Amino acid sequence: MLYYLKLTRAAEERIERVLYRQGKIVGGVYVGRGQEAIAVGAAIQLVEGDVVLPSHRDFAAFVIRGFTLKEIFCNWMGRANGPTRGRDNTLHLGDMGRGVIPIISHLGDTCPVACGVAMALKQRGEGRVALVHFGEGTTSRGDVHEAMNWAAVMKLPVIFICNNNAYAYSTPTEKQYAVKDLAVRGAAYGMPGAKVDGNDVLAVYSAVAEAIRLARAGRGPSFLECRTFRMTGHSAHDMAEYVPDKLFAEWQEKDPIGLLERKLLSSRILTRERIHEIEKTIEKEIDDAVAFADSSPMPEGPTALEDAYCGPKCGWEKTSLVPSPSSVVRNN
Amino acid sequence: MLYYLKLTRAAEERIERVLYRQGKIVGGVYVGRGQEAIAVGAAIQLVEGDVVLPSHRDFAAFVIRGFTLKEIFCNWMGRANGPTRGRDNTLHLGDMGRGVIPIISHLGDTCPVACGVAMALKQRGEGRVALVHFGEGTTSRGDVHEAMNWAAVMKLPVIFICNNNAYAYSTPTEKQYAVKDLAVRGAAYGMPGAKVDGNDVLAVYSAVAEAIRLARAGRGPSFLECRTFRMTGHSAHDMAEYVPDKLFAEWQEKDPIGLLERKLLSSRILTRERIHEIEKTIEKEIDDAVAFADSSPMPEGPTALEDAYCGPKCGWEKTSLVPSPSSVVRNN
Amino acid sequence: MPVMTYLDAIRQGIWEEMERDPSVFLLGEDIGAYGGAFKVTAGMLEKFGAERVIDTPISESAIVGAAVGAALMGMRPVAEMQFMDFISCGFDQIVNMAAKIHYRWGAKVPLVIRGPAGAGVHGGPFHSQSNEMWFVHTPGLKVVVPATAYDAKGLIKAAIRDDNPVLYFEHKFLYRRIKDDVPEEDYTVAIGQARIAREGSDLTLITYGAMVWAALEAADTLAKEGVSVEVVDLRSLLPYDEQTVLASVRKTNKVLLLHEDTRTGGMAGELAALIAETSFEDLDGPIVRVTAPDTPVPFSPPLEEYFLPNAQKVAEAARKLAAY
Amino acid sequence: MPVMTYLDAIRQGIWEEMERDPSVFLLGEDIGAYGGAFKVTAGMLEKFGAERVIDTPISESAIVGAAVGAALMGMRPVAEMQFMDFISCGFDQIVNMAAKIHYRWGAKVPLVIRGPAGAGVHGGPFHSQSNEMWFVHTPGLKVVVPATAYDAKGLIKAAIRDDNPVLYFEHKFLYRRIKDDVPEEDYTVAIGQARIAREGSDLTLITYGAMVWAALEAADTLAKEGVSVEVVDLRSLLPYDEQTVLASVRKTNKVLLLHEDTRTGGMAGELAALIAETSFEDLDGPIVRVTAPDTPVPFSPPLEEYFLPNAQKVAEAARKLAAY
Ligand SMILES: Cc1ncc(C[n+]2csc(CCOP(=O)(O)OP(=O)(O)O)c2C)c(N)n1
Ligand SMILES: Cc1ncc(C[n+]2csc(CCOP(=O)(O)OP(=O)(O)O)c2C)c(N)n1
Ligand SMILES: [Mg+2]
Ligand SMILES: [Mg+2]
Repeated sequence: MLYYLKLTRAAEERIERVLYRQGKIVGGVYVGRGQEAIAVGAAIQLVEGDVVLPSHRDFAAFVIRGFTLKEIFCNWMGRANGPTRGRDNTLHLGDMGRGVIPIISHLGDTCPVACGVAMALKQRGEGRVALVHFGEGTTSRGDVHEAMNWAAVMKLPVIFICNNNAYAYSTPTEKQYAVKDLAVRGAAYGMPGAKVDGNDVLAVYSAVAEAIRLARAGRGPSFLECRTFRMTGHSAHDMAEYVPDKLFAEWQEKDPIGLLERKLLSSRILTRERIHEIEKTIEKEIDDAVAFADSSPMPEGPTALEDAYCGPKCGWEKTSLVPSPSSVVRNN
Repeated sequence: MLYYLKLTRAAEERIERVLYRQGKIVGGVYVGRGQEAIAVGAAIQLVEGDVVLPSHRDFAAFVIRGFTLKEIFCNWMGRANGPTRGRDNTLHLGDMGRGVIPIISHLGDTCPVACGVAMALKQRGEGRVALVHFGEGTTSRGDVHEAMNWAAVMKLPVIFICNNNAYAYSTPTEKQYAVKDLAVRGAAYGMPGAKVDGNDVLAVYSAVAEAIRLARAGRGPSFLECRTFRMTGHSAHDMAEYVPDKLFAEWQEKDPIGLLERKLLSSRILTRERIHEIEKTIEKEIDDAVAFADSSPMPEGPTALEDAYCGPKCGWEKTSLVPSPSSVVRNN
Repeated sequence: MPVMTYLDAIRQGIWEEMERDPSVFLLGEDIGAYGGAFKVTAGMLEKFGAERVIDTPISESAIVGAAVGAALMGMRPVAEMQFMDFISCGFDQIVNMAAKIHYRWGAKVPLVIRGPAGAGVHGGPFHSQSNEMWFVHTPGLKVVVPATAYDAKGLIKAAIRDDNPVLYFEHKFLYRRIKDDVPEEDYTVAIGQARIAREGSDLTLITYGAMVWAALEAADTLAKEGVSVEVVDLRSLLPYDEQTVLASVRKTNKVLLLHEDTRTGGMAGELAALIAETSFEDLDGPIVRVTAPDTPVPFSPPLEEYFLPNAQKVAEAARKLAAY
Repeated sequence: MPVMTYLDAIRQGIWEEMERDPSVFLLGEDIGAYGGAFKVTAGMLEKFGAERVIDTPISESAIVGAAVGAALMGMRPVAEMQFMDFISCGFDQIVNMAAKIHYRWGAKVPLVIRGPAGAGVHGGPFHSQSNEMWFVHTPGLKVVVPATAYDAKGLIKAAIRDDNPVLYFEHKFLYRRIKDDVPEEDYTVAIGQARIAREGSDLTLITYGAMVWAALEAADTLAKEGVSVEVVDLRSLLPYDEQTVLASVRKTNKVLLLHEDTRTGGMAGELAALIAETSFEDLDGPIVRVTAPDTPVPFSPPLEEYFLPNAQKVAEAARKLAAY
């Protein structure tokens, strides 16, 4: 898990603070600095056949489900061989073969989609689950409500994970909702609701494990409010001046990577040396992927006209980077 | 209050079981048989400056706020001099002068509108409130969620009243939501939520009174789940075969009119004779209004082209039935 | 060939697809025990079970969103809007989620959204709308609007088998008023192909949906007056059949465009642009539109009648154009 | 006259209306302390206070619905969509609630929904849309699309003073790229009036929004080649200025229609229908459309460039048409 945490941090740092500033990434840049533990602690326990619908800050979910760094960087950089062929940006990467459905920018829209996925999973009866992430600001959207109610009524195997990072763009939680803990929403729909320390990857892991257990057992959906903090601006151009410095300082202490590192070191599971090795591997992997992406071709203009429809002229088989459909799930 | 209960029952009986069958009302016909106590117990305590947004089954709200039976029947019968000039049907009657905003068919849409009304009321600071009704089926719509959350965040003077009549068209509550009491939704937004006997007009009255007290005092919104039963089909063409007879029988016992009558008789506030007088008055009022509506002209075809926009050519001043803006609130 | 109502044809088409392909399932409000507000799905719960005929909460956005999710999983959901008017509540999921997935990342989203649209039954502003143009203007969707029982069945089958999101507009006025021959054997009507509903030589009348019947009636009237009108029933609005349209224009050199939908931004505009751009030389007269005016659909019968195009109004416009 | 950016012109227009009329207030996401994603409302919270500059939860449907409620109470809400793309989430409240109230029961609903639309900044499929046609096809709404700073200010003021729901589409590509003279004195630009952006005699080029600039550039190019192009900037799409459009067509007898929005069901169709119906005799050539193709807006710069119309593509089409 430390690997994925550090990989996420380093890769997003490269995106937000290097590539974006170099003009190699154009358009919006959203990262999950400070909240990496949620995606890691959740996605890592999914098995083949499960489906994840990450938010715009859940980088690790993609890697854990088998997207390669090359694919991811190619997409960020709008290359022809990225999983969207340059059509869509950021982490809008999907592949049903690897069980990943990406967000659209319209917040909350993936929640009903997760319900539909879960309806299909339930019918198949193989105990598979859908896991959908969204920000605390997103909970104000009607679609989240319709989906949570729907999942509860139909007892669907969906795990709703709210990445509560205290801000929605510039909007603090007290302007977003009027309860102390969003976790209470679970009970309002008739599903378990729990508040979780979103910076503690092990806490996330066990809360999600319990929710998955219920879902696989046919006992319906759960709602988890994972508390964390967005340790950066809303997007790369946002200086987050509206966030009190104090809060950044406070949450810096609780950094999920530091937290896990200290645990692993004190329990002697890992050594500092081993951690440095991991870091080096990661840097190397990122360097390679960035170099690959950077030397990958931009798409040809006329390909813009292809694929609005699925049909005989569908061009997706031309995409070179997509591996065979079996999902490559690495554990650590 | 008995007057309004009986008036509602009798007027809607005329609409659903006489005029509709005579072909004098075309299109959809929805009535509130069995659930009249909610609108009566709620609307009767509104004062000038308050605004009500009734559901499609809250006939009494219109009468209490000063709509005349003539206006109402003219509208049901699509007449030129009805409040919509024949443009819209059923209880889609509005008049800001009398503080009534009608629904549109799209369920739940008036909830956000109630929030906007309450924002204006709050800014004026005169302690006025907005009161919005909707069915339990409607709570599944995203707009209801967005509105309840919004009202709670902004501490708006809105009273959300769910007319829980056990069915949404053919859909029973267990297919609509997975909680025992919708009242728990209040807490999920940070507002008081209470379950109320919706067939007991006095219980409705006092629950709404408390919600109004909070709202007028600047203490924000409340949510009331008023339990009742739809003692008829969803609309005039629906025989409600999906409703077990047993339920109709059970709820017949709890009829809101019978309940209030028994109370008034046993506490000697009213006599049987007085009740018969009230009934006769009501029949007469309805007869007159129906006769008036029946002899009112249908609209001229070309008026269909007017008023899509508000502007110099706006034709609303031509409508004859609308009285002066002050609201005529009768109490009983 | 059995004669069948428009409604039964839809129902039979869905039924057969449900039998043929276990990945087809239905979701919507009151479609199960109740069989749907217009009874299009009557008997399906009993036949196919609660796993495949799913009553949902009143959540149009979730209905569409869930259909997308299920479609991504390889299912073929057929979602009912109780009235097509309420599609606005699921609008975002249709135009942003369903319509764009294939273009963005290549996954198939085979789903159908169907339901009753159109006016003529005194439903008022919220039960009478013709909302097809919002979707015709959204790349990634397909939009079909059958006018006959034959097409209703053939198009619902084609829609269910299509690998893209298809909006299927049923006209509620036609449900029980229209009856025609429907073959017993399996057939589909290809999406994107228009139909010459009546051949003619003096003037082309292009329309779709319930207005096909008004057009045919007007054509009858004009035939008696010696004017030969060709009626093109588009059947599909997205994609629409440019070839058939243009061939007819080349033949008659005069065009009248007709729809029940309101005027500004309606389908007639799209057709006018196509024709004025590609067949300018073929035109012997202005391109004339007959449509509803730019207002909501009014409720009261005299207003609704005034609002809607009908055979008389069409005949009048056609007469003028023919004389041009 | 001060020279000012398109963005500042909008901002100043809102500011002045807020000062002039206490019933005007703003609501939207991150518009207060943050001043809006593009800073259109920067400084307004400080100036007008939290009662009139209201940060809302992420609830587009409630934003529109609440604006309707406040408007019914006599206020004049100006709602921001952080991107116009997200208007689909508030769609139902716009087309069914806001648009139809006056027709149904005569109450005024003076509100403005504004926000950044359009492509050219590599925003991808969900931050680049041109969504105006859904609303142009909805009677009861007004739709405006300024192309210059002068019009941006004049139209936002007119929109705020209008008694109907007005959709105000800002083009994000123009925000800081366009600067022009903006009078200091109070003025409005009437909704429904087009502007001759450039006079010409050989060909009329009708467009709106950011494409006005592509049209002017193309007209420059063609002028050098001896072709005189008249550029009509519609400014309002609903209602649109039929007179100005038709007068120009009568003058030049050739028409090229241009928009950034996708083709099928776009504004060009509506204009083509108007012209082909009422000015058939005036036309000396086909009505030509230059538009984006029928796909979502792609992200990667080469794709987006290929997707969008530009001066070169316009000039090419105009050259052909002029030679017709
Ligand atoms: C429907 C919709 N409205 C507005 C936006 C603009 N927007 C993008 S991210 C964001 C804030 C999201 O906050 P939250 O849900 O808490 O997620 P976070 O970014 O904090 O992870 C907003 C308002 C959007 N993308 N979609
Ligand atoms: C958005 C929307 N979806 C569907 C409908 C069709 N419809 C009309 S009333 C109704 C049932 C409403 O149930 P509920 O909210 O419980 O109110 P009730 O009729 O029981 O008073 C339905 C599904 C509608 N009017 N609006
Ligand atoms: Mg957040
Ligand atoms: Mg109900």
